[in-house]
Order: sequence, then structure tokens, then C-alpha cells
Amino acid sequence: WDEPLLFELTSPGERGVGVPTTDLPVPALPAGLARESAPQLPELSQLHVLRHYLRLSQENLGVDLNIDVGQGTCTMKYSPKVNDTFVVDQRISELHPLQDESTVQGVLEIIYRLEGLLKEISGMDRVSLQPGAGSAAIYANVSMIRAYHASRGEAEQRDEVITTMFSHPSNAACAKVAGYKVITLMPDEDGYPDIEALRAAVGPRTAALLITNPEDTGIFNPRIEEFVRLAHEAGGLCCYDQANANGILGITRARDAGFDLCHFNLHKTFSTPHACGGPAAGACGVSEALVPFLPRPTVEFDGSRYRLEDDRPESVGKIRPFYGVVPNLVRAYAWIMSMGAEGLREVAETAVLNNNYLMAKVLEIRGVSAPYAKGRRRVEQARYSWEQLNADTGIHSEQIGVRAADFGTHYWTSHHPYVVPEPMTLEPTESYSQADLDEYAAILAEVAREAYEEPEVVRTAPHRSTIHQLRQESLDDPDTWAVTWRAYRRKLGAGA
Amino acid sequence: WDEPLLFELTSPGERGVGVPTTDLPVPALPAGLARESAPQLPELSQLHVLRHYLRLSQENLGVDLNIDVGQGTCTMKYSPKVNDTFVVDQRISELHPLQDESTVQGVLEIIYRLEGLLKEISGMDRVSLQPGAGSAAIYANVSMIRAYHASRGEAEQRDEVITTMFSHPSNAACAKVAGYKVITLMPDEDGYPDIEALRAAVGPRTAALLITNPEDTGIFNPRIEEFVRLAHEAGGLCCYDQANANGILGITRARDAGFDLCHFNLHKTFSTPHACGGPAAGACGVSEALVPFLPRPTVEFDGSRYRLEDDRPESVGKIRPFYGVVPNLVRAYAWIMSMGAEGLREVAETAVLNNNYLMAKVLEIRGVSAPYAKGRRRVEQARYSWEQLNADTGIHSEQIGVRAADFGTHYWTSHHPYVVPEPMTLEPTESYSQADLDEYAAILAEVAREAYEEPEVVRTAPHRSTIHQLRQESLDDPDTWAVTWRAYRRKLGAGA
Amino acid sequence: MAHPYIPNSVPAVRERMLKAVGAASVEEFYADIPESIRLRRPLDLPAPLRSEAELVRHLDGLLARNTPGALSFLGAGCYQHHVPAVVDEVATRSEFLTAYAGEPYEDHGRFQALWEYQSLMGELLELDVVNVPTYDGFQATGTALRMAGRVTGRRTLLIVGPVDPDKLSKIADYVRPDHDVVLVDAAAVADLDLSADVAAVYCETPNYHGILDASVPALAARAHAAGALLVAGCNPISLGVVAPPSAYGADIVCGDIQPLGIRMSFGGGNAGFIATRDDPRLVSEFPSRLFGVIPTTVEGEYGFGDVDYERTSFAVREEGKEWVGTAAALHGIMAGVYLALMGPQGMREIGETILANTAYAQRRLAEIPGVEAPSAAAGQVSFADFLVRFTGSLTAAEVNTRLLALGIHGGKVLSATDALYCVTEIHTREDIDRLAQALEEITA
Amino acid sequence: MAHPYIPNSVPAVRERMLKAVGAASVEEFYADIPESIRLRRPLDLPAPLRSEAELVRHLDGLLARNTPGALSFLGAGCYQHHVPAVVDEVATRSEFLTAYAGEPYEDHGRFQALWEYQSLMGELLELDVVNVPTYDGFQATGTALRMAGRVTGRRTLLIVGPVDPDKLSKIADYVRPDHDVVLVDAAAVADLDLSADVAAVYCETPNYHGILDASVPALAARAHAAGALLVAGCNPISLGVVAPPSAYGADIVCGDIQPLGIRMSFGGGNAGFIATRDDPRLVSEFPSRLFGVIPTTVEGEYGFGDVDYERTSFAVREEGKEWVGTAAALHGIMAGVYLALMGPQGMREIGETILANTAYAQRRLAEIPGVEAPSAAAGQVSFADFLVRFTGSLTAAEVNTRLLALGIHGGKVLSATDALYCVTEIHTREDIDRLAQALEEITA
Repeated sequence: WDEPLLFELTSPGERGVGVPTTDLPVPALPAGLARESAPQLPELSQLHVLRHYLRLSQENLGVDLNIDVGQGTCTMKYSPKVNDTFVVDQRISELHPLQDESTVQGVLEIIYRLEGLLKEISGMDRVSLQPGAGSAAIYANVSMIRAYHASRGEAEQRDEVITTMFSHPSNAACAKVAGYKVITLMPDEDGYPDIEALRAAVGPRTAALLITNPEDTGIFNPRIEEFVRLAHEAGGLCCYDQANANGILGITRARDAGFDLCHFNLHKTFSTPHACGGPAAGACGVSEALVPFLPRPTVEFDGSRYRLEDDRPESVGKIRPFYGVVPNLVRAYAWIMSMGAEGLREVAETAVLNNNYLMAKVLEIRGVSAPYAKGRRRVEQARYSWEQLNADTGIHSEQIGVRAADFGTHYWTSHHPYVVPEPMTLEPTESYSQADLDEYAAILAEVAREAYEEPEVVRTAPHRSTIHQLRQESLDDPDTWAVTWRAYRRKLGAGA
Repeated sequence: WDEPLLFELTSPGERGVGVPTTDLPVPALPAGLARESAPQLPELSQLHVLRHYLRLSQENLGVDLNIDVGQGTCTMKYSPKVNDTFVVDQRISELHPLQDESTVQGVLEIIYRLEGLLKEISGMDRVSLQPGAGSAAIYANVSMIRAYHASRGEAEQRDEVITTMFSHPSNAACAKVAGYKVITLMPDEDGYPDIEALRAAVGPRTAALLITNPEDTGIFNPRIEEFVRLAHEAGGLCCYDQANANGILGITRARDAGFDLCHFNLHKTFSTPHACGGPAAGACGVSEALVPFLPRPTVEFDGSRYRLEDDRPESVGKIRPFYGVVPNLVRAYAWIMSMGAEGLREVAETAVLNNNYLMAKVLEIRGVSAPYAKGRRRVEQARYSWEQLNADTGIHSEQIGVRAADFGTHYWTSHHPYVVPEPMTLEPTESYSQADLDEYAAILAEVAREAYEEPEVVRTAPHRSTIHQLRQESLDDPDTWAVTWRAYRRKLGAGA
Repeated sequence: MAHPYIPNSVPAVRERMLKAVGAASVEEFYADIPESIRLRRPLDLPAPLRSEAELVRHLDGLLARNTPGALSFLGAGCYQHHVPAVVDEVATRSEFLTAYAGEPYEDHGRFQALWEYQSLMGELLELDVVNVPTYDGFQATGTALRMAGRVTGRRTLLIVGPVDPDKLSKIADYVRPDHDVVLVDAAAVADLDLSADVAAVYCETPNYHGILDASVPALAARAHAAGALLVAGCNPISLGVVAPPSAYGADIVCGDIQPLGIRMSFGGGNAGFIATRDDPRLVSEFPSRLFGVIPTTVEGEYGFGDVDYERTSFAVREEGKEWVGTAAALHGIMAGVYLALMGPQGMREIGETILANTAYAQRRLAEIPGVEAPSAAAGQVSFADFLVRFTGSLTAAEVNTRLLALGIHGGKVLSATDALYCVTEIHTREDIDRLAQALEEITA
Repeated sequence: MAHPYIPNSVPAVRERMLKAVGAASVEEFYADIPESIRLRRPLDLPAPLRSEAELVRHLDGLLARNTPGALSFLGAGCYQHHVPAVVDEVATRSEFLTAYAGEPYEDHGRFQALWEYQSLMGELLELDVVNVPTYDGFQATGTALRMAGRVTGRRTLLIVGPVDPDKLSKIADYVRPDHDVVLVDAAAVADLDLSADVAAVYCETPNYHGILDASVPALAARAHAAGALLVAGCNPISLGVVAPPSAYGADIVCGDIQPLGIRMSFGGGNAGFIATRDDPRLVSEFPSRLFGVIPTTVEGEYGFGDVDYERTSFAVREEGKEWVGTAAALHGIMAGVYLALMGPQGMREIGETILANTAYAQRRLAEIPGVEAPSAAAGQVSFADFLVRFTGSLTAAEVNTRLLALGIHGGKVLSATDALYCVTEIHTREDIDRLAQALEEITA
């Protein structure tokens, strides 16, 4: 398909769904609050709306359709279909969050039990499931850090947060939003966070260390205890971004390394679907000292009834409406229950095995390397570099990725800035088979071969995608960018 | 995708789903009844099974994806998604048919109400919803005809059934299975069933007239009352195949033309999805005289409770297990309820308008004609002929159809034998828009142009399908046909 | 106001289209329908539920009067098994759900999925030929018997009981013009003189009462010696542990695939299979479509098409074998997904669990005074279904009424004393114990 | 035994792969993890539910302790509307549900669907710039206010109440380092001297109490005169009949799209929108992704990409605007499907029905002795949410308890006397009458 835009399919007078109408009188609206002309929404019959979106869906991939190992750091794993059935069930989907607690004991129990599972998995003392996603959980943790220091009268003094370059940018960005200055540690020559830089950075102004481990390079920081100790000695808190927890489930825990706070992305490690970019779900784990600051409400259990506790005077308050992205909490709960301790460890070990297997395959390809920590293993992902290939052929990593789309798959480079030149980040997780990994490596090998032997094929890709090469320039120019059809009509449309 | 065969994806040791196991002792099986070696089913993880079938689904079309007007006689209409939601509901899907009637009053009420709706739509006195599909309903009607004549002691005497060439082949075939000789009336030169042939055929051996109207050519037999009268005068029953009822809903009814029996295909006229070829659902309507012979059980209502009545001594008995394809009965009920009398008439009128509009467009294309009843309108479908194009170019109708697949659509020729040479049968129903019909006609026009100007393109099609031209020969040769992977391995597989 | 399901119901569009075809009104298209049979009044139907919200509310009100989910021991031809979510996911894909027959190119996916279903069933049955599903197991049995009749040219069909009386009703109606049906007990077959007019001996494993009858394997030799075919019914979900009928010489195997991942749906989940050896004499008697794999013009590519199409009524009308039409293709695809998920290990495990549960249930119930498990008592092994006999003061139907009050569906009542109970892999030991405790209370 | 979700858990495969990478065991891959932080015991978790059937049964047991479907008058930020089945169909497509960020080529469909969502919201809001959804309306409001702060460089945020206290809590936490929040009544704004430090005036239409406040349209002029921006919240489902805030001069419009076809899911159905004019000064302050349509090398073809990517934390870490991450994209696609289905006619009808129902409910309840509808009494028009005051002996909470016993969820309790009730298009006149009759009984 090359499906047109919805707005081009309009047929005046058609409609997609009937709506209850009423004989009751419609009150007149106050002056200035009555809409004067109907919104220019398209008009289509139901089948035509459906067909449009079904065709668009076929112009998309996803974990279920392709060998989705190329979105490193994203932990693209299988989201079991059975877990979806629980959340489309009316006993979840049709619950109002303000219903009397007696009518929602089941969902409260699921939240409570999930907290319990994540407490054990992280070793922390309490876990809040309110944040809407990973970055929201990072923000919630930073907000708790701020409240903690404020409760000790150190809010003014501690105005710096330390993070590392290979931690997710949201660690830096959330700290900034919360009012902190951000100090970013660069990797040392082995790719580990530079401990000397940390020593130089910590001090009485340190509010917290925000750190991912293993980092987005797939490298585990073996001096993590010392990092935590240094931050603690300076009076700072330590907050563990566990976005990359998939390879270490049951192997090591936030508590074991001394962290005060941590967060998980339930849509990564705990299998809830990525949904084109959310809804996701985040979980914040904290040690006893931070419990008073957790977002409100918490779910409590008195041995017979579950209830929501909103009376939390020191709480940072609400992070989002109501109690979190409940459907994803249910899915994550079901997933963990289908795994158990042994299963989680099997997940971790298989993900790590898959990653190291894929790495061995990839490193056989001409022009690619895995910078840092030469000869050492990675945990569940690896950041590669096409620097050599680029030097040899002039082809960039992004171009390799675009050409991979012609083979029905794709990959992601890395966050900016590109510390690793011409980056590519792969994370095979436990969901893909050996044959999948072989096939994926073979695709990369073929594109690399093309880059050396028929570079024009790569340079002019894609050739078998829905669309052809984009003219990106217009996206940064206010005169031509078009975020909506309205804007497009105005700026670029030939009376469309 | 060009998805491999499931059997080629096997990876020994993998499995797709966990099964409850037990500590209870497993009894030993009698000699000869224990399986000796495990079935050679493929072994795949859950994601890999899912991916396989999702990719296969993307290699398929359907009403929702393409402009599905080319499967004439099949009434490819939109099956509303909301109606699917009722049948995946556990309150339908998880009902056992032998549950106490007190626990299934809702579904019994739906069946009872649907019978009521179809009684009014057909004008008949009772309707059985047990048959699994249209042909099963034809067979049930023939069986009732046989029982009727047997009850009057005329079973031996009346051993002939009369049908027409443009009625569905199942009318002839079911009559044959029920033990009847089949007399098939050919069309007269205008394409109407030949009334003189009928006069010659009816007589004391006539058990019934089985007739479709409008026939598969889209032509309505205007002498239908006379046909019915002639059959009745000979002591035969008249049975109306209403597979093509979509264009005449609320316009004319089986009862109005004097029929004794009729049947509907709920998956055609009443919108239940075609499901790659079933499950479907059939409905048999009968006049008072035939009621005793209806399949058992019937659903009865005493003003407060619905119940199943199995005590029907003259019944032909069971046509299928239990009470019919209940999910499709629920869908059909919901569809009729969303339409009402006015809506059904709008369906009929729009389907007929769409058909005549499309016919006008198609007849503008070089090489195509609509044989019979020149200059007259069709009801909801039309059978065309590419005879002229074939004479001009040597291209057959089947080849045009294959080439149409390259444009994301398709069509069906006609049942055998091809009375209309180089046939093509189109039925746009009410579901498609004017723009859809224009696009479909444009595709046919383009392929016809190619047939005249670049015939090789058509002759070597498909070019953009999942697969390339088939080598059909092997399908009729017992040495090469392969209905299963087992057979393929044995006959053709290189040790696969 | 345009209807959401009818794009061209927009009045302006209708006018435009009428004009394009030169018609003053849609009445012109109905010119061939005589006035005498025109319905000149609106149909007398309930007012439409024009909004989806109202429709949902109406149906919800009706569905609320159904009660699924109670602990149930009903089987008898419709089985409660766990349906993996992936089966539903595939079955509800628009591309499969809303497609129809199609052609091998644009609907390649459906052809492949159905051919794979045939192949998976072929492995399970150890037979090379399996049809695209027919409506249900009743139809499959009727057709299998008619096939045997056509192959042998004989009239008598020997049905080895017990057989579901509803199935027998269907068979009797279906074969009436050409065959005489004789019902005999398995035990009686040994004594029977199989005359030269016997077309087929039909048996089931497990049979209607759930019994895996030890005398069945010997039937093939007796049938074949008399020139008859052995037509065997079986429950495909048993075949991970139970021998497929081909192993003891069955010529035609048939049954219903509802247990393989298809929901009960108040009896709407059936689909019938028929399987044979790859013998042209048998293959040419199938009425159903048989998809075959074939090469394409591109090396290594597979395509699919109809095997021996000239058999069918599509090809030669009443000269074909019985008839073929829309039947239950999607249920075939679903059973295929189910078997692909289960694999050999899953099929073995589910078979063992059901065997174990069936044995345990009989043992447990037979401990209750006034309750007997006659098959088990006779040393017979049952699969899923099993007979329960109530020798106390309550009839089997009365027992059911009291069980229902305790939230339990008892088995299908067969007589005043007997009922057919059923357990599958979804029953836990605790479920069976709960039944037993309830029966203890009731019959005490 | 291999786990169905972990293909390479097959022991033979693991061995093969270990061998291929030259590792003796997976322990080698963990060489960098010091022994001191290794967890040398199994996690203490419940035994796994290894079969899907057991998992389903376990979850079913938990879900059985939830009771949806009672007649409910709860709103207050989470709304019960009819969700068309097509929305669910699209939302559950594997291709959308299991994809992530992707790239514009192989995930073209997702980019287009989200751009179309932006466009549909743009039409509804009459604004040219709409973001890819953020988590929820609370976040959208917090960000909209911070955007105003960055544009104006000012500190004070003037919040015109009533505002949901939970939302206020979120705002307070979110803007704390950079802004002071001042809460005022709509009525009080007229008297207020808008100082030079006001970054934004924030108002809602309808507001927390459901009121369409007649004084709101005048706020823009007042804010602009003081050099502040007007940030306006709205309920997008009202916009078929209610004027979009852009019509009265709002600079930034924000809110939650849950009402547009997303199920309540115990409060899990949120997603936030932020919209502005196409003014680079505003556009450059968005933290969210903004997809733009662009040409490709093929004439007439559309592609999509990120507008002004350098704004984001993805591009420049803490130098970006706030942050961007996984948020609620699928809810955006769902809202897009909803708006495409509804069209202008559907949005007008639903707006009218809700307005009419809200008015009727207030009229009807106010007839009951001891029950008042203070907004209606004050001549104010409400949309969906409306205030109810109980002046009799029972508190609003006590009324709720008694309603629950009658199978009705009363409104959100605001105080001893006041509660916030809600009706939408799914409520029939009979539903409202049933509530009224129940309240008559209870308060009698």
C-alpha cells in the first residue's frame, strides 16, 4: 500500500459511527464559548476509516513482525498476547479510578502484589507504580531526592546532580527540570564511567548520582559500589536507572549495590508492549529513608482489604492522574507470574547469551567495531561503530539503517551526542532465536558488503519501503515545517 | 514477506505454550491404542508462531483491506467490528451448549428474536438457524422437501428436482445427495430461466423447484410467480435460494412470490464475516406446511422463559451438532438491529445503485460486455464477459484477474461450466464508496489496456504478489499432488 | 443522515450516481420485479439502534442473561479447553476474518495457512490427505461414510456404538437414499457376520462415552476381510498419547476439531476433518477442497492450489462428490495455530493430563456412596468424557439441578441414572474434589 | 523444558551458542559484576504459573474481585464514553501495539497515524501545532505552563480555579524551582492587578466543576495586556459545540485526550496534548516530538519526520526543553481513529447530547428536596461534570454509600455537602431518572 492521508479520503456527508442523540433541550452556551463553525474533520464511512488504519498498520513493523533486535536500549521483547487479554477485559478497562474501593479490590491487589514482586527484584523497601513511563519515573525519583534534601534543610546547598554520558539523556534532562545543575561524567578509555572525574565532582553540593548500569553501551560498571560510596560520603543520594535491567534480573539488584532509589521501565524489562512509544509504565523503588516522599497514594493492605492511602504529608504529591498506567501494571504482573524467579534468571541469561552471540557475529562484518572494553563481554546490549566502514566508503550508520529497512528490519544509532562515532546499538533480548540472530547479522553483513561494493544502492535506499528517501531539510524551517494538515494546506498545499 | 512454511521454521526443543501438567497417575492405555511415536509437529516459540501467522495474514486481503467487489455472488460487505465484540465476549464464547437453560436465556432470546426478524424479512412462518452455511441450508431444505413428500406417501413418485443453470451449484448437488434426479433449466436468450423448459420438466415426478432469484447474473426472473405456480400445480414445492437477497431486502420476499421454503446466507446478506470460507451460517425459512419437518430443536418462548424444543417427531432431525453457528447468529442479529426496516431497504437500494453504477463504468472498458438482457438493469451483481477481449488478444479472464492482484485486488470468474464465456462476476454491495468503484473500474480498465497494448505483462502476471505464477499441472496428478507436508516430503521433498 | 456502514447513502452521492447511470431513481433498477410481488410497506422490524453505544447496551443486556464460567463438567461433543491467546489473535486478524475464497495470489496467506493446517493434522493423524474443514464432525462422519459407500459400492453401514444419538440422527438423514444404517455394540461386533453388503464399519476412539475401547484395533482386519472400509472417528486432542486410527488400519478418519483451540460458543465452534491415505481411489471421493502445495516459476517458491478440482460440485455441479461450499475454514486455521503452539510436547502433556484427570475423577466419584463410574469399574480407560451412574434416590437430572444451585454444571443426562461427565486439562484436582464434595452432600 | 517466551532456553541451543562464542557458561558474561553485589540466591518470588491456562485462571480470580458496569456518575478527570469497536481494533493491531519509535521508512505507518492525530486535533483546536501525546493532561498542563514561563521569562503562574487539587499538586511539584503558583477564582481575576511578573494565566473550559465559565473569553485580553500568555485547558470531546480556546485568544491549549476513545482502565487511559499557533517562538519551546509531513524524492509522496529536533533532550540532553521519552503515542493514534470516525457531525452530536444530559440531570436532581445543583442555580452551563450539593442530614459520602447499595456509583466527593457528578452521551434519560429516584429514596 501507499495509503493516502486521511484528509484526502474525505467524502462529505459520510460518517464513521452513530452517536446517541437526544430529545432533551440543549442549553445555550455563554457568549464566546459557542463554536461557530464545525471542525474540518474528514468524513468517512466506518469501513473506510478502518481500511485506512489497517493499511497504515501494515506499513509498520513491531516486535511481532520483524527481528526487532535493532532498537538497542529499548529492550524489544515479546509481549505475550495472553497478557493483553487481561487489560481489554472490562474488569480492567471499564473501571473508573474513583469507584468505591470495595468494587476494585482485584486491581488494588494486583498493584499491591506487583509492588511486592518489584521490591524483591530490586531489593528496595517500597515501590511506586504511578509514573507513566521511564523518564517520568526518573523525574519522580529526582523530585523525591529534592524533597529528601529539603526535609533536611539542604535544598539550597545541594544543587548538583551527577550522571554519565552513557546514561539515558532523561537523567540529565529531568534533573535540570527539577532545578539541578547537571554534571556529566565522560567514559574513560575503557568505556567505564571515569571514577576520577566522579571524585572531582562530588562534594557538599552533590544532591545525587543518577546512573545507568549496565550503560547504553552494554558495559557494566564494575566499580559501581565505589561510585555509590563516593556519592554517599558526600551526602548525596544514589539513584539507579534500571532501564537496562533485562540482563541482570536475579543477578544483581539496586539494593545490593547500595542505591537509595531506582526505577524500572515496565515496558522494557517487564514486557509490556511499546505501543509505538507508549503508554508505558515506570516503577520507582526507594529505600526506607525515601518512603515518606513517594508519590501519593500508595496501596496498603490490612490483611483483609486493599485501600488507597492518600494521606502522605511529606509526599512529592501526584506524578500523574490517579494511580499509574494500570493496564501495563496488570501485564507486567502477569508476565512476572508466568516467569517466577527461575524464569527471570533465564530471561537475563538468555538475553546476555543472545547479545554476546550476536556481537560475535556482527564483529565478523567488515567495517564494524565495538568500541571500548576490547575483548570483554557485554551484558544485554552493545553499541557498535561503523567508523571504519565510513572511513572506507563514506557511508554513514544512518544510511546502513535505512538500507536495512529494505530487508524488513531496522536499527537505531544512539542518543546524541554521538560519543561513539557512526553508532549502532543492538539488543537482542531473550525473545529472538538463534536463527533470527543469524538472519539479522546476515542482513547487516549484506548491507556492509553493498556499502563497499555497490555504495549507490545504500546511498539511495530505501528501495522497497512504502516511501522513498525523505527530503528532511524542510523540518527545521518554520516556513515549511507542517505539524498538521492545516499547516500543510496553508504553507505547501496547492489548495489541498 | 515471503513467509516460509511452518515446518521449515521448526527448532527442536522450542514450544509455543505451556500446558497444565499433573502429578496424578496417568493410566496405561489398552494394547494398540497407545501412540508409539510423537507426532512430527513443528517446534516453535510463541513469538515465532505468532510472527508466522501475522506475516501470512499480511499476505492476504479481505473486505477490510481491499475494494472487495470482485467476488460476485459472495456479497462481500463490511462486517461491523462492534458485532465481533459480542461473540468474543465470554458470555457467548464460553457457553457450553448443554448448560441448563436457565443460564443461557440471553443467547436463546437472541436466537428467538433473530428468527422473528428473518420471518418478517422473508415472510415465512418459521425459520431454523441450525445450518452451518448456505449449502447446508439448501441441503436442510431439500431434506425437508423429502420428508414432506414422504409424509404424503409420495417419496417414491417424486424423485426429480428442477433448478436453473445460474442457481448456485449446491442446489443441484444437494438435491443429488438427497437422492433426487436433477433437471437443470438453461437460460433463454435474454438470460432468464427458460419457462418453456420448465413447462416441459414439471410433472408428477417433480419434488421441488430450487431456484435463485436474482440469479448469479444479477438478472431478476420477472416470471417467478409463474414458475412457482407451474411447480405447485404439478404438486411440487418451491424453494428459494436467497443467497442473492442483498439487493431486494424489503423490496420483495419469498412469501410474496409464493415459495414454500427459502434460505439466507447470514454471512452474505446479513454481514457476518466470511472468515476465509466459514464458519458461516444459514437460515431456512418455511411455510406452515413444512414446519413439522424443521430440524430439531427449535427455540420456543412461553412469555417468560426461552427453551429448546427437541420433541419434534416429524423433524428431519439434526443438521449439525447443537443449535447452529451461534456467534454468527449473534452478529447477524446485531447487524439487523443496527439497521431496522429503513436501513435494510437502504442497504438494498444502495447495493443495487452501486452495482448499476459499476456496470456503467465497466461497460466503458474495451473488450468487456454484460451478456443477456441488453440494456436492462441488474440487481445487486452482474456477470460480465471478456469474450471480445479474448478474441482480440488471446488473454483469458483468469489472466486479467491474476494481473488485478498486482493492483491489490482481485475478482472471481463464475461457477463452472462457463455458460457466459470468459466470465467475471462483480458485486459491489452497499459497503463501498463511489471512489472505490471508480478505482476498481480504473484497475480493470488499466489491465484491459495492457491486454491490448502490452499483453506479456498480463500473461506473465503476477509481478507484485507474494509469489509468482503457479505451475498448476501437478495438482491433478496423484504422483505429484501434495495435500500435506508429509506427502510433500515423500513425493517431492529433497529430504526436507 | 448517512449510515456509517453505507457510504453511498449520502443523498448527494446517490443523486450524483443516479445521474451518472441515467436513472431517475433506484426504482428503475427493480423494473424486472413485478408489482404483484413487491412489498409495498416497510418491514415490520424493531426501531434500529442507530448509535453503536445503544447497540452495545442492548446486546449487553441480552448477554447479561447468560452465565458462563461456572465450574462445568459438560463435554459430550463440545469441550472446554484452554484456548491460547495467540489463536484468538490470529483468528481475529481482519485479513483472515474478512477474506473469502480469494485466489492463490492475492490471498496466498490463507491458502498457506489452510495447507499448513492440513499438514499439521496429517502429522497428528499420520495420514497424507486431510481436507479443508467441513462444517462439523457430524458432517465429516456422514461424508466419510458416503465416501466408503462410493468406494465399495455397498449399502450397509455398520455403526459401532455407543454413538451420540444426535450424530446418529444426522448420519441417518444424510445417507438415507443410499445406505442402511445398523447400530451394534462394540462387544457384539466380534460375533457379527460381516456380510458382503457392508460398505463400512464405523467406530470411535474415544467413543461417545469417552471410552478408549480395547476391541477397536481389531476391527480393521475384520472390516477389510469383508471388503469393507474402517471409518474411524477420534478426538484429535487425544492424539498426543492415543494412537491415531491409521495406526490400526483405519481407511478414513474423521471427527471434529473444536477441541483444538476453538471456543465452545454455545456449540458454534465446530469444524469437521476427514483424512485418508494418499490413495487416488479415496482422494477422488472427497467432496471438500484439498489444497496442495506446488512450485511456482521461481525456484524454491511455494504456491498452493486445488487438488483434483474436478471432483467437486464447484466444477461439475451434481456430478461432483456431494457438494462443497463455505464451511469452517477459519476454524481450520485456528486449529493449525493451536497445533503449532502445542507441538509434540504440548500434545503429549495435554493428553496425559486429561487421561490422568479422567481417571482421578472416576476414582474420586466412585468413592461416594450411591455414585458409580461404570466404565472404570469395567476396567476401561476413558478420555475426557466418562460415565457416572447415580444409584441413590435422585435421578441424574435431579443431581444436576442441585449441583447448579452450588454453582456447578453436572454432566449431560443420558438416562434416569446415567450422565456423561467430562474433565479436561483445565480442571484441577481441587475442581474435581469440589465436585466430589458437592455430590457427597447432595447424595447423602 | 524450554519456556514459550524464550526460544533459546532450549539447553542444546544454549550449549551451541555458548560454544560459538567460546564461553564456558553465561557466568563469563557477568565477569564485570563484582561478587560483592551478586545475588547468590534465587529471588524470593511466587512459583511461576507455567501454563497459560493456569495464568489465566489466576488473573481471572483477581479480576473477579473488580466490579465494572454499574450505573456510574463518576467523571472528574476520567470519563466514561462509548469507545467505538474500530478504535479497539486499530489499537490492538500487533503492528501498532508492539512497535516502538522506529524510523520513518519501515515504520511509516506509525509516523503517518501520529501526524494524522496531530492534524485531527489541529482541526478540533483550530491550531496548527499539536504535539505527539505526552503522558497525560497533568503533564501537558505542567509543560504548557513551563513553556509560557520560558517564552516570557517570568515567574508567576496564575491559576484560575476551580482546578482539580491533584492536578494542582502535579503542577506545583513540576514547576517548583522556576515558578510561583497563585490560585485565584475566576470571579476574582477581574479584580486582580496582573503584575509584570505573570508568565501565564491558566484557565479551563469546562473547568474542574464542569462549568463553561462565561468570564473565560475575556481573560486572554487581560493576560496579553500584561504581557502574559493565556494557557487554556479544555476537554476535547466538548469541541464539537464549545469554542476552542484559540477562538478566544489562548496561546497554548492543553488537556487530556482520554475522552476521545480511550477506555478508563482505572485511570490508565490518559494522554496529554499541547497545541499552539505555528509561531516559532512557541514551537521551539515544546519538549515533545512534533512530527511534520515532508516530500520525498518521488513527486506526490508524503513522508514524515521530526520538526525542530534540536529542541529535544534526545538531541541535546539537559540543554533541551524539559525532556522527551516514551509517553502515550498509541493513545494518540486511538484518539485519531476516534476523531476520524466521529467527523464533524459526530462531534457536534456528542457535544449536544452531553450538554443536554448535563442540563437535564441538574434540573432533575434539583427537584429533589435536600439536593441542589448550585452551578445550574447560578445560571451556569456545565458540560459532563456538574456540582451536586446535599443539604439534608446525609453527607455526600454517606449518599454514595447508599447509592452503591442500589448499584449506583455516585459522584466524586468534594466535601461534606458537595460532590462532582458526571453524565455523558452513554447516559439515557432513564439512567438519570434512576439516579434521581434513588436519591429521592435515600434523602427522603
